[in-house]
Amino acid sequence: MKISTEIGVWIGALSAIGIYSVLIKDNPFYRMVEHIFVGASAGIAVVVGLNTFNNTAWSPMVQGKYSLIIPMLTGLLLYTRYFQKFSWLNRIPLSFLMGTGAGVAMRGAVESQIVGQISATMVNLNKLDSWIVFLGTGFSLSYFFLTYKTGKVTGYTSRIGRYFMMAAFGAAFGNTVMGRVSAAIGRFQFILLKWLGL
Amino acid sequence: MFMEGRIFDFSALAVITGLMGIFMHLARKGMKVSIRPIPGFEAIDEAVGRAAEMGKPLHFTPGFGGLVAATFAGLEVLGHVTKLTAKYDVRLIVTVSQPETFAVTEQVMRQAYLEAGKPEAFKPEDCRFISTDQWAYASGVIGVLFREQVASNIMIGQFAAEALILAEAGNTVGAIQIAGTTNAYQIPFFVVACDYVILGDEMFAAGAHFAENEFHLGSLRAEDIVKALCIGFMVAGALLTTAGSVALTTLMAK
Amino acid sequence: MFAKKTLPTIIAFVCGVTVVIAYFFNIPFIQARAQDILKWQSVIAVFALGLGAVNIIRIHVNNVQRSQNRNLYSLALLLTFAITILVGVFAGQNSDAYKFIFDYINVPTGSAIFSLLAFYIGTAAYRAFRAKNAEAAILLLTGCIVMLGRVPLGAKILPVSVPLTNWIMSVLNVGGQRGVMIAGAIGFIAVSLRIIVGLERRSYGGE
Amino acid sequence: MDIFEKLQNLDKRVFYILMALAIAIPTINPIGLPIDITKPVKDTFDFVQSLPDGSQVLIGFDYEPGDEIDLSPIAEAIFHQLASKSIKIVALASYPAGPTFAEECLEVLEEYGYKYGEDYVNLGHYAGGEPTLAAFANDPLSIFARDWRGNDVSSLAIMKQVSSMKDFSMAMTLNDGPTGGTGTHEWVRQAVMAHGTPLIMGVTGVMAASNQTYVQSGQCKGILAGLRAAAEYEKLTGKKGTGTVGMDAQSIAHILIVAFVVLGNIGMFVVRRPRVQPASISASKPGSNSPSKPGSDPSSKPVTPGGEGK
Repeated sequence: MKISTEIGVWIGALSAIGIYSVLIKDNPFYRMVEHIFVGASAGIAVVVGLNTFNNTAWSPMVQGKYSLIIPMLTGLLLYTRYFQKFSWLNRIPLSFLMGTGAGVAMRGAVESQIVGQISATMVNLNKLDSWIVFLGTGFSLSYFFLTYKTGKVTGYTSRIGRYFMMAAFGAAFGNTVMGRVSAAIGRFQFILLKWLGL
Repeated sequence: MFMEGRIFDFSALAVITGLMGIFMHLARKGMKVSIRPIPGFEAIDEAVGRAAEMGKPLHFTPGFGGLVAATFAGLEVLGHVTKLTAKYDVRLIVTVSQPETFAVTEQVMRQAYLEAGKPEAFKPEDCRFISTDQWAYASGVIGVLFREQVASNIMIGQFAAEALILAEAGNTVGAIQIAGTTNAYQIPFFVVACDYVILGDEMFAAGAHFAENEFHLGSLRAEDIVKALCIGFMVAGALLTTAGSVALTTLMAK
Repeated sequence: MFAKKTLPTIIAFVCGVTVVIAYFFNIPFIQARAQDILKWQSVIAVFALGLGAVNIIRIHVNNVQRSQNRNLYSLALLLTFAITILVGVFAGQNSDAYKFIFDYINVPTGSAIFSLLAFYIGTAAYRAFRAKNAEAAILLLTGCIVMLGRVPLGAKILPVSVPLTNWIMSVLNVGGQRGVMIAGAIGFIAVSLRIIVGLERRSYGGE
Repeated sequence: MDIFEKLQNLDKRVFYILMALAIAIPTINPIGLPIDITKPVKDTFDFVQSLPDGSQVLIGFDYEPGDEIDLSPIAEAIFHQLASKSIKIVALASYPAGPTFAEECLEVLEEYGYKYGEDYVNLGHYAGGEPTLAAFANDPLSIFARDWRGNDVSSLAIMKQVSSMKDFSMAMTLNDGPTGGTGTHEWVRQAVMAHGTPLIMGVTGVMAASNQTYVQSGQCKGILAGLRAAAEYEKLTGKKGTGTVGMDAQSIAHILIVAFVVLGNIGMFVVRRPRVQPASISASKPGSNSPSKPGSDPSSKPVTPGGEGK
């Protein structure tokens, strides 16, 4: 056993232990680690934000793309919310962000999440597996009829749909355990091997 | 003029948005649209009632998302929850992760307290911005759940991997939990850890369910028709493919 | 009135419709404008990042003041926040000091919080995976089979779990996921449409 | 009877301790259980192998701290394979933390004599998610004027060969989900749908299930999920890394959870006690998950998600 002499490793290991301590119960140690972490992560976000601003907005503008001054001024309007009198101005950048975001999401959603998925379901129904995918999609979609009262037939289809969804949820759950355990393995490797040197 | 391979997609989008427009108009004109019960929404009364009985706060979070569709559904529910908690004098604590969302959330709460006739009940310190960082947000929310010993925990909006952390912490303090998200990766965790789950698309019915907003009701009816059309296309396409014809799949690839 | 209500609606509408048209139609003028809009939106989005910082400072300075400097937690938060920014701006992102904060505070703590899931996922499964009814039984079965089929030791204990896992993931799972995905996308389009045409009144913080 | 009731309502902390041991012991004393190669991993490997030597690929580091144990090993394993085919790599990130992970992973290229700016580049972080990626796909230089290391992007040799998404023989996203950064749906839309560039994904375990639909529909050419996929990929490329090390602890932890689920169910079937009213939920005692808690089972009515609709 050779305990690490690096101060950084000590800090990293103690932070991790502080976080794990919340599994037993909330305590001042956890609370302190939580606050330091929120502070550091917010600081990092600011630094990266400044860097991104410089690389993607300021430098190109200085190099000649003067039109970028418009989005920059619009972006600044986001901060008008702190001044009661002008706070309505922040609706301009928000509407820009939302409108663009909605448009981009909408145009792609049709293709990849609706048309693409439906045509992938139009398979040759000569195998049991194809039937399962086909029926599973149809039944689970029928569960999402929201404005029609559940009748006898739709009651059955939406129930079967729920069975299919539960199967999918179970699969996703089981498949995820892996990733979650890997995260813990990563931390334990850090604490046990890097810090304690076991 | 069309981009290659996108004719069908555009037509589909045009039909979908067109139907939505028509039905929003019809609903406005007085067409009756009723929606089926959504248990997760109905359980909200129970959650507020429990908090009132126990004299403990209720926690609500619209999730980790910025101003996206799921967040709006969450805020729609928040408006309703705020009015209820104001009515029963329950303390409501709201945590938010994204700055844009924070601004809107605060406004929604203020407005709801005003509508409930208790504008003075709104305490700015109970609408808390935590952090844009996913895990910092998660640790902050766990802190709130433990320290405030909440009686009920409602989480509706966009959630990522932090979903189960929040839900298990809520379960540990014994809160009754209602959760909803459209993120298919995270629904399983809510299903496993929470008492009531609003599954995916159901949460977009919030505006129609609580506010009976006619635009929402109208577009909800249009959504159902689109879903039926999707099923119709699937059946027709699969039957054609099985019969050896690729007509429909070719059409859809256009 | 125009500037407060109508203008934001027009902006959202123009931006949304332009990017949609540019995607489906081959019209060079519109495509160039859409490209501008996308670029501009990325610049505006950078500005939104700063809002978080402002909010954090407001909340925690307030906490410290109210407690008359006795709120050590908020004080520690503000201190780490300030140090990180100073280091990042003056020493640079490739400096050792900045890497120290990133590698030994941000990554280990974030990863530790994330890895709480390894513990929580187990207790959640233990509590909810009870075969009380058909749906719970299905959830339990697929969940446990996939858990076993994913790891070498599980494959030793229950060899059939490996082919079953592959079948569940590529066949049984697909239908349910696809149903959720398609329905979600339709709801999503409805909300996006309402945003673009200005019916989602809360979107820009409106009344 | 008492013991079965206890089995049903164990204190959560008992499980936490056992779980910690299940991970700690194999980490200190690895057992070395063998790993089999699964089909999705083999398919992905074969697809990457089929790319033209010397072409360019685009890699998105779309993950945050916490997921690096799942995704960084995947990135490194793929880089070994790409380097063996002299393929050039352009990296970019949609999360602020992404570029730092990219730097760490790109280090493996040094042993192949890769030169920065000629054979690989780390463009850094872009804000704004999908719309920005869409703009990048049309014109990469419009988004990045400077790279992560501060170089003028237009002066870099590697960037002279790419003027749109179409110039990449493959795009890959190392992705941990749709919030905050650019998710997999967004990559499918902007790379595959908009430009026809083949896409592969490295995802966290949780995302494998729902992204399988893209593989099935052919919109995604390959999917690598989590540490396990990294371990298999390392076996295929012959370069052992972090993926291989964690698999033992992984095995034991999974078995432990399944064992707990089984015990809980045995307890339930033996006891079969009548349900208590929901009001009996004890409010603060951790681990007091009485089976009576409303809806702790996923559902019981046809239209009642997650609860009993009480």
